[in-house]
Amino acid sequence: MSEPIEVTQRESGVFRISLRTATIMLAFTLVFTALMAGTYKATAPMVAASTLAEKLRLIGEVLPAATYDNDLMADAITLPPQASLGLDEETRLWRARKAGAPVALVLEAAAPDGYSGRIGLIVAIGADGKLIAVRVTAHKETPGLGDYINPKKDRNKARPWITQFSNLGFDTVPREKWRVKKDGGRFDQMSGATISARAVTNASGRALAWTLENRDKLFALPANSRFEARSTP
Amino acid sequence: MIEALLVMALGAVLLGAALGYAAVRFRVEGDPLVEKIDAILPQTQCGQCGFPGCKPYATAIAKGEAEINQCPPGGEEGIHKLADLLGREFKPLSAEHGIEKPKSVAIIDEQACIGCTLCIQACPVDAIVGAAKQMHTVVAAQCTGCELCVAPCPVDCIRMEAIQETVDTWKWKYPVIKLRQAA
Amino acid sequence: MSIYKDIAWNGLWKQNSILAQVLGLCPLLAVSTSLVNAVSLGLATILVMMLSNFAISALRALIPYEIRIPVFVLIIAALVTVVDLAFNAFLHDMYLVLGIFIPLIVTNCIVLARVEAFAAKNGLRASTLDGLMMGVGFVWVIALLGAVRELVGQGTLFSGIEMIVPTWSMIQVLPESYPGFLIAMLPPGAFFVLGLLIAGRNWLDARANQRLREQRLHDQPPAATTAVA
Amino acid sequence: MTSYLFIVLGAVLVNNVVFVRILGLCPFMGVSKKLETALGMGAATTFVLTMACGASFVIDRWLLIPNHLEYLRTLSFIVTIAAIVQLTELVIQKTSPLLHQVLGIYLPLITTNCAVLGIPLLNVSLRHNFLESLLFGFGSAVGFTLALILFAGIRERLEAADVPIHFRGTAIAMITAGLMSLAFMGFAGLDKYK
Amino acid sequence: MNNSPYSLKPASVQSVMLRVLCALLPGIAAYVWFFGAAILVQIALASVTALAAEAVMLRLRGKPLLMFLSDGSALVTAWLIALTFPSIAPWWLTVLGTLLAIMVAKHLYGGLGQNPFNPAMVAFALMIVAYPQLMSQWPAVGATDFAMQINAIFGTRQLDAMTMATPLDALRTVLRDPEQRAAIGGLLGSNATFGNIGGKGWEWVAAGYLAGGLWLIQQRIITWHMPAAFLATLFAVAGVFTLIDSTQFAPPLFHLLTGGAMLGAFFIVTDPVSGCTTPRGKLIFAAGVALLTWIIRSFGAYPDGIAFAVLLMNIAAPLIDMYTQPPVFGHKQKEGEPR
Amino acid sequence: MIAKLFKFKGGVKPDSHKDVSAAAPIRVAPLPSHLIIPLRQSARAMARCLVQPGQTVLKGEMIAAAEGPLCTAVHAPTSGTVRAIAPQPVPHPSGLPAPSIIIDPDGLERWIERRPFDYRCVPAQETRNYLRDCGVVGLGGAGFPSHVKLGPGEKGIETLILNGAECEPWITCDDRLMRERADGILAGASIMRHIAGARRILVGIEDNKPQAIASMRAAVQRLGEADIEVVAVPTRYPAGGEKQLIRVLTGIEIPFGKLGTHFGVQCFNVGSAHAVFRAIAHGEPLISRVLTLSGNMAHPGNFEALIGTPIRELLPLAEPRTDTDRYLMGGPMMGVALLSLDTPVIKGTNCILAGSPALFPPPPPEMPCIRCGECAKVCPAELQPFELYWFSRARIFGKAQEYSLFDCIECGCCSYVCPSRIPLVDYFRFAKGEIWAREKEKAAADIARERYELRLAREEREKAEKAAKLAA
Ligand SMILES: Cc1cc2nc3c(=O)[nH]c(=O)nc-3n(C[C@H](O)[C@H](O)[C@H](O)COP(=O)(O)O)c2cc1C
Ligand SMILES: Cc1cc2nc3c(=O)[nH]c(=O)nc-3n(C[C@H](O)[C@H](O)[C@H](O)COP(=O)(O)O)c2cc1C
Ligand SMILES: Cc1cc2nc3c(=O)[nH]c(=O)nc-3n(C[C@H](O)[C@H](O)[C@H](O)COP(=O)(O)O)c2cc1C
Ligand SMILES: Cc1cc2nc3c(=O)[nH]c(=O)nc-3n(C[C@H](O)[C@H](O)[C@H](O)CO)c2cc1C
Ligand code: SF4
Ligand code: SF4
Ligand code: SF4
Ligand code: SF4
Ligand code: FES
Repeated sequence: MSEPIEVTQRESGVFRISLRTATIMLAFTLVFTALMAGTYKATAPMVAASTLAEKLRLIGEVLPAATYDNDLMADAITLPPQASLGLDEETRLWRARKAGAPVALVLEAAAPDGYSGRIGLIVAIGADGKLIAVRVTAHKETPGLGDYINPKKDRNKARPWITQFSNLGFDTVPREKWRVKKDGGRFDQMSGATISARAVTNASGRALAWTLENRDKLFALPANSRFEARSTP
Repeated sequence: MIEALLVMALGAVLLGAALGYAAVRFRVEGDPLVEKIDAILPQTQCGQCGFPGCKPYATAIAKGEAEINQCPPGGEEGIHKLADLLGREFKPLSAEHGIEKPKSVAIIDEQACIGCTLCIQACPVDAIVGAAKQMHTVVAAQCTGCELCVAPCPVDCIRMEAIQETVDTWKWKYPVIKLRQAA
Repeated sequence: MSIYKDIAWNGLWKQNSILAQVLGLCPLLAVSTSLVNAVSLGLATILVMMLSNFAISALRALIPYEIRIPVFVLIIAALVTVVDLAFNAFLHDMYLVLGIFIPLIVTNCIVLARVEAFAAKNGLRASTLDGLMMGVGFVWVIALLGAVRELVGQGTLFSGIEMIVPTWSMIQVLPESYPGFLIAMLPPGAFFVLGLLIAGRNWLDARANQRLREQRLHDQPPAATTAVA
Repeated sequence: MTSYLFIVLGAVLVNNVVFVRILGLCPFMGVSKKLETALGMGAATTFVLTMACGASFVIDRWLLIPNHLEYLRTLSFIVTIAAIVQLTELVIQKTSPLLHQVLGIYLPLITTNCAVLGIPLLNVSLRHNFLESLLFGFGSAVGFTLALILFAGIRERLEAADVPIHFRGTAIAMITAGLMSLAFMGFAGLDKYK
Repeated sequence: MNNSPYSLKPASVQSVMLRVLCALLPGIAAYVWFFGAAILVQIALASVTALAAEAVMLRLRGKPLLMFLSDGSALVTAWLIALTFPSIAPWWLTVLGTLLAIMVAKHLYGGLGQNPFNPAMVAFALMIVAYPQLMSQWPAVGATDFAMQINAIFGTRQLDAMTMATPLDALRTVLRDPEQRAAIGGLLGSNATFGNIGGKGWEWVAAGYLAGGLWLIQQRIITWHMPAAFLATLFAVAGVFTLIDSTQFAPPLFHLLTGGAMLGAFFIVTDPVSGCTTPRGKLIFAAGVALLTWIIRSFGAYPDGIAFAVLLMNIAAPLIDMYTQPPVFGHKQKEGEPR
Repeated sequence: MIAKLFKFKGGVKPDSHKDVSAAAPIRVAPLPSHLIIPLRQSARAMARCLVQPGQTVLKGEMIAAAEGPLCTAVHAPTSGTVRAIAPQPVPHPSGLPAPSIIIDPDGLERWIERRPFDYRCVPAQETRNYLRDCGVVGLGGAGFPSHVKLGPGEKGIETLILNGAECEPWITCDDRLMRERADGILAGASIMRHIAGARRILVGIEDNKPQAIASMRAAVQRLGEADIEVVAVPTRYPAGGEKQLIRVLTGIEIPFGKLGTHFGVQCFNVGSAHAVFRAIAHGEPLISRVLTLSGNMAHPGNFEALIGTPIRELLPLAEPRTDTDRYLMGGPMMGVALLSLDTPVIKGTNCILAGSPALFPPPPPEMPCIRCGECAKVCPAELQPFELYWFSRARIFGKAQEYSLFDCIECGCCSYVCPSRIPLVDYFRFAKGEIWAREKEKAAADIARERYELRLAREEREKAEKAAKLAA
């Protein structure tokens, strides 16, 4: 490393030295920003692809690929923020069809009231009004206590907690019973961590209700269009 | 890409210039830390720390080139003070550099002294008086007990003697805790 | 040769980033909830430390003293992002495991500390080795921490290994009925275990120093006799 | 208005940077041996962190987002922070030698405090507006300072305790930090009331 | 040979601690009467564990066993742990808590007199964080069947039949649920869970602690500062908020007589080792514990806040002490002026 | 008139045990076989020896002169021959010997010429010098030179306080002195008031000594001077501590580092007043004092003994019991254990206490402090002794000083009540000693640094000169 600036330069060269450090700083910044930006540009397509793959993998978890035959990524619409889904930013909603017939809707939802904040969900809901499956995409619940909502962390490997919603609809579980047992509903909770379970259960119930309400419109919209909620008079 | 470079370049020029300017405008000289460290060292000037005296050791500590536990005359006490000053962790006295000893002074056996002045040259604090070919004496009040005069004496007439306690220098001892007896 | 040995010994033990310098604690404590997480973060850390030490040692002659910190930080942050992106693009499988830890490394202040204390003053080879060894020193500590926390917290080891090697699975060390001790997984547990590790290091060091001291006392008779010698 | 209060209180107590967010631990362990130094470090960090939150908000909102350069966020934030730290140090050193004596040696350490970068990044992900960003930064820094001086108070007392020999120093400090974070878990759940 | 003073007043740590234990007896008696003898089993478990842990640590640290084992401080810690844990908690919970309290919270800091944190409260906090559900299964009033309780402690099955939501738990559930909130008045009035004021049975236990505590003050083991400041602050805060919104906040008497408030006021907040020592510091410390307790009870995730409140104030205690040092003789007035 | 008594905080009430020795009148102790007079009678100063071995001296002859501001002269307690000047055991907690003059009495008690001193006709400074040359020091225990305390200070002295509190258990010498020699004490006080220019005199006596109070009040009547008042103060140790007594009588609190004169008060032991009286009115230097022999003794009582009398020769007067295991000089709260019975009586010796395992049992082993606060409740200096202890024990002296270590008057109240049986005062004495030693070491190090730097500079210069010479 070069030595500190000599004292002799003190009076005369304030300006010169400022210029010198500025230039060096500029040089380093340009080089390393270029390096970074270059890498970013070069890898952007690959990164986008892997992000997509990640999404697909998640979708695959809630909706088996065999059940539809269209290109989900192409057949998607944009969802503006939906308070009833717990969403405060734009998301995509994917529509699965088999031979052109509606099969299921896959959408993101969130439970804002987890033990430690927001729990992100991805939900697949069948055209028949049944919830096909729900998975947690992001959460901050306490490791070892509230994180059983993620099937990978659930100690019950045979039948993870979150799979109990699969293939249920309001016809089998009435809307008012779509709660955890502690609140007088149908679903189990892990004692000692009811809050996480309650949050996921309620959020999945809300997602199901919202989808049922808008099901037809959602399937009907053209691909890549934007969903606008009924304008309330 | 261009935007990225532009944005960062703008920032870099501003920051770089500001820093360069500030570095010159706001420069201050000297390192008061060395003085503070030197004030803690016992000034025995014995060189056991591996440096030619207390000040050089202080400088080395300030630069981060030496550990704080290398001065045996300063003892644990001194290490504690250094750790406090520098916000470092206390470490027991490094055995490589020696062990703590009771404070002592040099005594010259005046019968045996041949007046060679070698000890005078060795003493870092000029605590030995005498002239060539005359018998030498240590001024006990000024002797730091560094032992540097012991080795050079060709007739081995210098010995170190631990300082005895008197009513004036006596201190209350640390209260002994007799836990073992009770057990 | 011995200088390299010194560097290695410093990184692994004497100047160990965590046990001795107590730096890099945030990612250490946050990510050591399981052995697999811990080792993953550790490996990513080694990579970044080697790269940044290398880069800054190479460029050190060009960096003025006055703006060294911003420049160091700039280089580290850029390198980390590049590594992050590169993993994501070219080693996507690895990225799924290691990738999430790479951004965490920039938060590790040991990187900047090493760059400033070592790479800025030493040659390329020594600096890169220093980065490697400091990283390895970090890895073994964080791995030990992760293992203990996982074991006490849920009675298993290597949980999550299936994400790296799909055919392997975790080991249930303690019986299934072990109720788990959640504290170990939470921040207090991290502090406790690290405290115990540091105490262990103190114990080993004290033993070594004691031995040296005894040797000294043995070798060196009282002052008067030394004078004669 | 109260929501601003909650941002500050939440950052100070409920989501304390050190005990809950686990940020800024190295200075927390490193400069808490004495109350005086802890106060100095706390004051310096509060200043820098508040500045950093303001500056990074401006950079993010006016430079990065309009140009779609979000990937430069970390880079630009950290460089700005490093520069702020160094400028602050130089200015204080010259203009107020007294203040510099108190804060001097802590200022360079702030760059390596990961909270100083972490909090501005959190501001972005929590979508705080300018005022909220400033308050969040300030509150977090106050939380850091609070943790630091409380810890220093205990450590000054512990210095004299008959702690088993191998636990003296950092080891028992770690255990103490653990117990402190255990105590702060008592605030769990409070941040739900906004 | 010792130095002056040569004559000493007869007093010992042991007698202090023994009197604290005695003062706990009335509360324990009420506990046994209303909730069965399980608490005695827990006390025995905790005591044996505490003494064993103490012995091991003393041996490891090379300290004299007999002197420290007989000082009684480990027993105080053990009894307080047993009294704050649910009396039908599984045995290992009590044992683990006590071990951690004695080994970590006490002996890692150097043992008697050196610990900055209240060991019993460390045990409570650790255990409620690690095992929230086990730590909130309290015996129901009148479910005093000893065989069943023993089964709960040493068996593997948990017996839901004999557990009951404690008043604080019930209160929290109601307050958390907007739909039920309106019913708080009715709930607090219901004699079944809430007895007359602070929970059926619990009021009497609290009264027992109160009696023991007053005796401690009379014995000059504790001073009035801490209990008074604690109870007054809790009463005041709860009172103000009940006045503001009685559907959201429980009344002050309920707070005073429920959970660990009385035990805390006289036995826990007053721990001399980990608390404040200056007169003003004591008032601040106890008031702080009360305020935090109320906040955690009313808004927090844990049912009773006393343990966390005490630990939080333990953290602040050295600083409070530092800033509330009473003036030294001769340094409080302006020079030369008589008072 | 004193409007009201003030209170000092803290204090303890140990059993007083005064009755055993207070009943009998003061007796004169017989002439011992030899006298040992340490040259260091007053606090921090050593007198300069004026005699040589073999020299004969008269009773009251000055044998060592005052040197320095805090020193007073030393006199031969009886006539005889100087046997030697040698280190002898002195009453000091270290048990280390200190230089002393040993005199063999000739049994003739030949006095020097004694002449009253007319203090009314000379400047006060001259009277103070006279008192210094008469060897008058405080007899309350500290042995501080009285002439220094009588100096005007900054503000002058308004109130003179006579300390007759005698708060330590067992000791009754001041009690007896006040009962028997009240007139002398008051005459001395009156002289001191004149020297110091004070307005009033307050005599503070603990209310457990009714006879002494009555006797002093009667003497006040007899003396007939204005502004003298005898005040009964509540019995509570350490009511006799200077600061505590001043506080109780005047409400003034004297902080550490300040003297009574800063506040216009000065406090003297009643014995000191009596010594002043003897010096001025009879021309007798301070060569004897009254002391109590008590404790584990068959016939406790008060004796007037010559300074320099070996303790060994005094003891038979009171007949110690056989189970006596040690002797203390001073009371049980502040006294010093005697390591040798050859230690002499010095001017500050107010009591020799015989101890037995039953009277003063060895303290039980020390437990850690539980911060119960008892010590803080009883500390008359209003300190937090447990904090001082906490830091002194760990040798963190700076912190101990922050908690006002040096305000501790070492009264022992805290040790007395501590349930953990911690010898708190020992820790404080240890800490104070270490701090003083540090300061000395620091000063020595500064000198060494200076000398080292001088040497370096000299070597540098010599080298330069040599180089210049070579070049030339
Ligand atoms: C440190 C800590 C973390 C917790 N984390 C969670 C959590 O992640 N999810 C959850 O539902 N409850 C969590 N809880 C428990 C809740 O506070 C609450 O006690 C519980 O959810 C109530 O459930 P129960 O009615 O089944 O006992 C946690 C408690 C503590 C002490
Ligand atoms: C708490 C925290 C501290 C951080 N500290 C640093 C740092 O010291 N240096 C640095 O270059 N990046 C630091 N970072 C940046 C992150 O490691 C990482 O680059 C960033 O979170 C990536 O987010 P982005 O996608 O918004 O860029 C820190 C991040 C966090 C959350
Ligand atoms: C704790 C304590 C108790 C004392 N008790 C007495 C006492 O009872 N009587 C007394 O004359 N001096 C006592 N003294 C000494 C006085 O403080 C003070 O030194 C003395 O009265 C001054 O008078 P003198 O210079 O004439 O000796 C005591 C000192 C201390 C520190
Ligand atoms: C009045 C009083 C209250 C006490 N309270 C507690 C307590 O709450 N928790 C505890 O562990 N020990 C308590 N103890 C016992 C003892 O002080 C404690 O174990 C120390 O913290 C051990 O160093 C108490 C002792 C006394 C005298
Ligand atoms: S060892 Fe200590 S005393 Fe000796 S020279 Fe070095 S610093 Fe000075
Ligand atoms: S006399 Fe000898 S021991 Fe003393 S200072 Fe000089 S050289 Fe050192
Ligand atoms: S009396 Fe003893 S145990 Fe109590 S606080 Fe004082 S020193 Fe500690
Ligand atoms: S000895 Fe000191 S600390 Fe103890 S009571 Fe007396 S004045 Fe206070
Ligand atoms: S890693 Fe967070 S401050 Fe060091």
